[in-house]
Amino acid sequence: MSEPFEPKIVAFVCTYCTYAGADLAGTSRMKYASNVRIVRLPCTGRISPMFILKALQKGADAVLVSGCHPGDCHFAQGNYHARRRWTVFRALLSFTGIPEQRIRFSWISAAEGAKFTELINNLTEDIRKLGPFEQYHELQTVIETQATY
Amino acid sequence: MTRILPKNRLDDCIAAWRSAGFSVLAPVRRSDLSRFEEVERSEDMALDLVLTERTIKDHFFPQTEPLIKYSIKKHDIDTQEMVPPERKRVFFGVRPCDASGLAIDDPLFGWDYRDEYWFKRRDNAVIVTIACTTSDDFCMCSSVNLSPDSTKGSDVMLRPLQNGSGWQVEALSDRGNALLGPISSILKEGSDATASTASVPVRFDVDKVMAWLADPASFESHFWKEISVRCIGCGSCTFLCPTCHCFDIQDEGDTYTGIRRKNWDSCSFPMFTMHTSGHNPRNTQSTRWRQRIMHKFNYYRGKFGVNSCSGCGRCTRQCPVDMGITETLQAITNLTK
Amino acid sequence: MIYNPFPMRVVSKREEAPGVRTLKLEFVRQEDHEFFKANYRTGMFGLYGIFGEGESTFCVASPETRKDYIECTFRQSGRVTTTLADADAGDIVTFRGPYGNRFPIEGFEGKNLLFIAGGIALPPTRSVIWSCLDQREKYGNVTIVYGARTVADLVYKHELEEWKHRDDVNLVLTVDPGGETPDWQDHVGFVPSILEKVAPSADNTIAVLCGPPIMIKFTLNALGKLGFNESNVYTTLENRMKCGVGKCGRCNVGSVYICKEGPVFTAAEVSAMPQCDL
Amino acid sequence: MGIQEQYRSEAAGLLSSGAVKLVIGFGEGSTVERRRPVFVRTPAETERLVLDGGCVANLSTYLLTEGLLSDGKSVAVFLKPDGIRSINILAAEAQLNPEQVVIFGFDIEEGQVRALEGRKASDFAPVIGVAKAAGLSAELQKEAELLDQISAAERFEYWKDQFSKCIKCYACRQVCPMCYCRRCIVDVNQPQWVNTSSHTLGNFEWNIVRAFHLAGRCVACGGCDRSCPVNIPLRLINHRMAKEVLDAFDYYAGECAEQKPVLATFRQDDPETFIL
Repeated sequence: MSEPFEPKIVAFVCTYCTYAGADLAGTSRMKYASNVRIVRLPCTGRISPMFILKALQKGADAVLVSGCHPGDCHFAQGNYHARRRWTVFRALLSFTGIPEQRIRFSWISAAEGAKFTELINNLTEDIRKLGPFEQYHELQTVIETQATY
Repeated sequence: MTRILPKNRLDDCIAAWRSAGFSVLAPVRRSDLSRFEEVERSEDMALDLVLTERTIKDHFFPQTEPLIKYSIKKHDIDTQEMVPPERKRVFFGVRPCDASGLAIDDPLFGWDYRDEYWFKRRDNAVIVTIACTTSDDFCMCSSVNLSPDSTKGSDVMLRPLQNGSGWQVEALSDRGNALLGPISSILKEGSDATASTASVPVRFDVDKVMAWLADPASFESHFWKEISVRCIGCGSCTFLCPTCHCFDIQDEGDTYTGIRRKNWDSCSFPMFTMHTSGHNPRNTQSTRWRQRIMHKFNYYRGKFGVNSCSGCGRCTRQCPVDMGITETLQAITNLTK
Repeated sequence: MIYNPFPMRVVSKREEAPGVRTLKLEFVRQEDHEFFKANYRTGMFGLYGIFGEGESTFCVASPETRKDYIECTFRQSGRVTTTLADADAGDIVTFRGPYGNRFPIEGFEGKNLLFIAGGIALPPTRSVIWSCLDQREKYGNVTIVYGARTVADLVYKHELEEWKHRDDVNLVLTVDPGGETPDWQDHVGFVPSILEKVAPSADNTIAVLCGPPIMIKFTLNALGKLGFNESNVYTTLENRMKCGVGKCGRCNVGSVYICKEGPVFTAAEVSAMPQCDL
Repeated sequence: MGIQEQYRSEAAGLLSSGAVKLVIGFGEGSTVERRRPVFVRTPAETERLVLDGGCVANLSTYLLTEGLLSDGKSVAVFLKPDGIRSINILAAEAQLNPEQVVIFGFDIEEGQVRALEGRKASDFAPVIGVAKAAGLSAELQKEAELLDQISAAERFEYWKDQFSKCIKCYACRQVCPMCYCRRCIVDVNQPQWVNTSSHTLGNFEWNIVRAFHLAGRCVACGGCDRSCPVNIPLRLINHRMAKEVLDAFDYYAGECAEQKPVLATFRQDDPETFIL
């Protein structure tokens, strides 16, 4: 029998809130799914859409972007800018057929270790049900043979 | 009496070739684009097009192809060459200009160092050309010493019959002869008249053009700036050209595994010749356009004795700003009147 | 096949000048080495690379008289050279070549030699210099004129030291005005003007000239004034390359493909090229 | 006197008085229907200018030709409302000084050319206001909705099929007045964000990145869509982005030169329904 599907999830988080939240989850001995790979960045405003594409290119089944709640940004406005950007980028991905369920966004403060735990667990469960993002990963595998024409 | 391939036996013909181990590729129109693709039935073919938007070059020199797969360990390296498989292919319904394009590029890919990525495909392909009975405003084969029924690069030539019931068949090479073997029972003898070929007007005087380009004084002529002022520097003319052969080599992957690929590149792009230092020998669009024209009608001829243009006219047909080889060469012709 | 490079092991690396490194490479496979030994002549170039980053073109800096290894010297500037610069002894890099034409050094026999180089262009010159010095008896007087922007930018400092102390080599070093250190004992000034002071007679002399385009331009003028015939002056050209074997279509200057017909040209050949395409 | 003759003589006047150094307009093309960009430097040459229903290209692209506007002199250009919006955006993004651009405004309705009042980009605010009020193209909306209605997996297959045709000739980028970066993200190789190869994955990345960079900046001139040699319906993806910024932020690109770029600004009460 084949191994059960374990989703690969990449989380791009800001260092001041969500990363601290994840840290809190850890120090509080809260357990969350080990499917998530966390990439820490200074601010959600620093998270380029390229990161999401790269994560998908490298085999992620889902991507999480998370930062400070509106008004709490360490850089005052970074997450407001990010919010607009994600509104647009999410619509774009959805329009090109990359399911919204696979690209998630959240606000998690340094105090919300429990929310982080819950979110990761739920997301992992959701993606486990959805299955691997084969449609996209297939693009990477056909590259080896694709001399398209 | 000549041999005739009846149109209504085309499906049998495809079946015969397929059972002889050939894939049959023909012009198709799919997803709003005409191109050569493998077909199983004649109804999928789009044989009435003047020209497919994409050339058959795509199947010999693909827009992107893997060259070498690599994996790197600490003090060791594994490489695996990804040479294309030797697949027997028939290209049915090629236009004479596209077929000539292949023949024009052969010497380049064989120049001292043989490019097997080209020849593995080339050596296993049979080109069945259909002479043109229609043309459009951009066709210019007659201006580059070719014609709507030139046989250059073809293995079999089909000439449409006047009554539209089929094609007169002529084998032009051993490979072409061999291809007619499996369909010998389908071919019939006949003396039906063939339709007249398209009349493609001569749009410029290629001899005058070549003479002007060969003159060293022309190189720095103000002409190049004038003629290319509206060029936006995209690569559509080069990528749709049946003879443009420039490429880039790029690695994709990470430090451990990946693939080195050969991708189309275009002399229209500034990055094409940009040195790492920032110095760029061809740093303006006019010098890049000059390179393209010079390469096709002067340098290539000097090396391989043939102009690198088969007159398909795609460069003008598809140009976003209505430029192209025809206009430039017409202007040169007029310069030297 | 033609795009498949030889794996090469880094034997050692040396810091030549700020940002400039020399890698000494040895062949991993015997058959590759045999091929290289049979084909390499001084002046040829190769494509050095690292899988995952790409390939970069520079000359083979080691002479044809020493074919046990390949040396290459490069300035760290782009994606490939940055990674190559990080390679350590034992690492595997790649080499594709040798490609191009060569310096016809048999034709130099019995003649006086004048080598002129500027900055990072000493490596191609050095390949010829050692090819000749290793058979010193075949040639007449040897003069080397080498200039760089600053003292720090001089490459192959240990070899400069060696040449300085050889009495069968006349080494002239110069740095651009402002580039000298307090203890600098050699010339200060641009290569063309220093050359006019120190050059040997043009009679029976072959000049080999490598440097940045602007230096080449003025040095050719100076050589002309000194009475050198353009066909006795050799230089090497470089352009962006991808294939190295005349197919990828970018390295031509006018109708001349640097990778196939070059990189070594006489000054006469260079002046026949369209200058604005260089 | 028709609009073509009127603009020709006005252009000749501007050139002879030295008010502009160059007129960028349309001229006859290689076929009867085709119109091509022409560059007119002398009053006599204005005879070459043509203005009719075939003049659809957005010529504002040429204003960003390196060095063209650096001498502070003015250039006249023939523009439809979409082109005028481009000028506003380029001004807002500090790519040009709108004072240097003299606009011969026109619009095409059912194949007929109509002159637009004004010579400076700011004069056309009413025209753009009308365009905004009329809303985004209903035709494109219908096409895009067809895609919105199918499942994500089906949409993915649709775009996979379309993007697999892409040959990375970059005609879409080169023809676009908004793509003025000296070094495009796809040419950046340290690190190499977007695969330069034109395999389907690389094409996906390229087209997504370009569409994102155009979000809230595209004026739907259709240049990329027309110039695509392999007929990828880029209009749909750009339309979908325009609709998103209009619906979410009430943003219509290129309204005026003072308009802040949509992704360079924010409101505290921007919608965020999707954020957990």
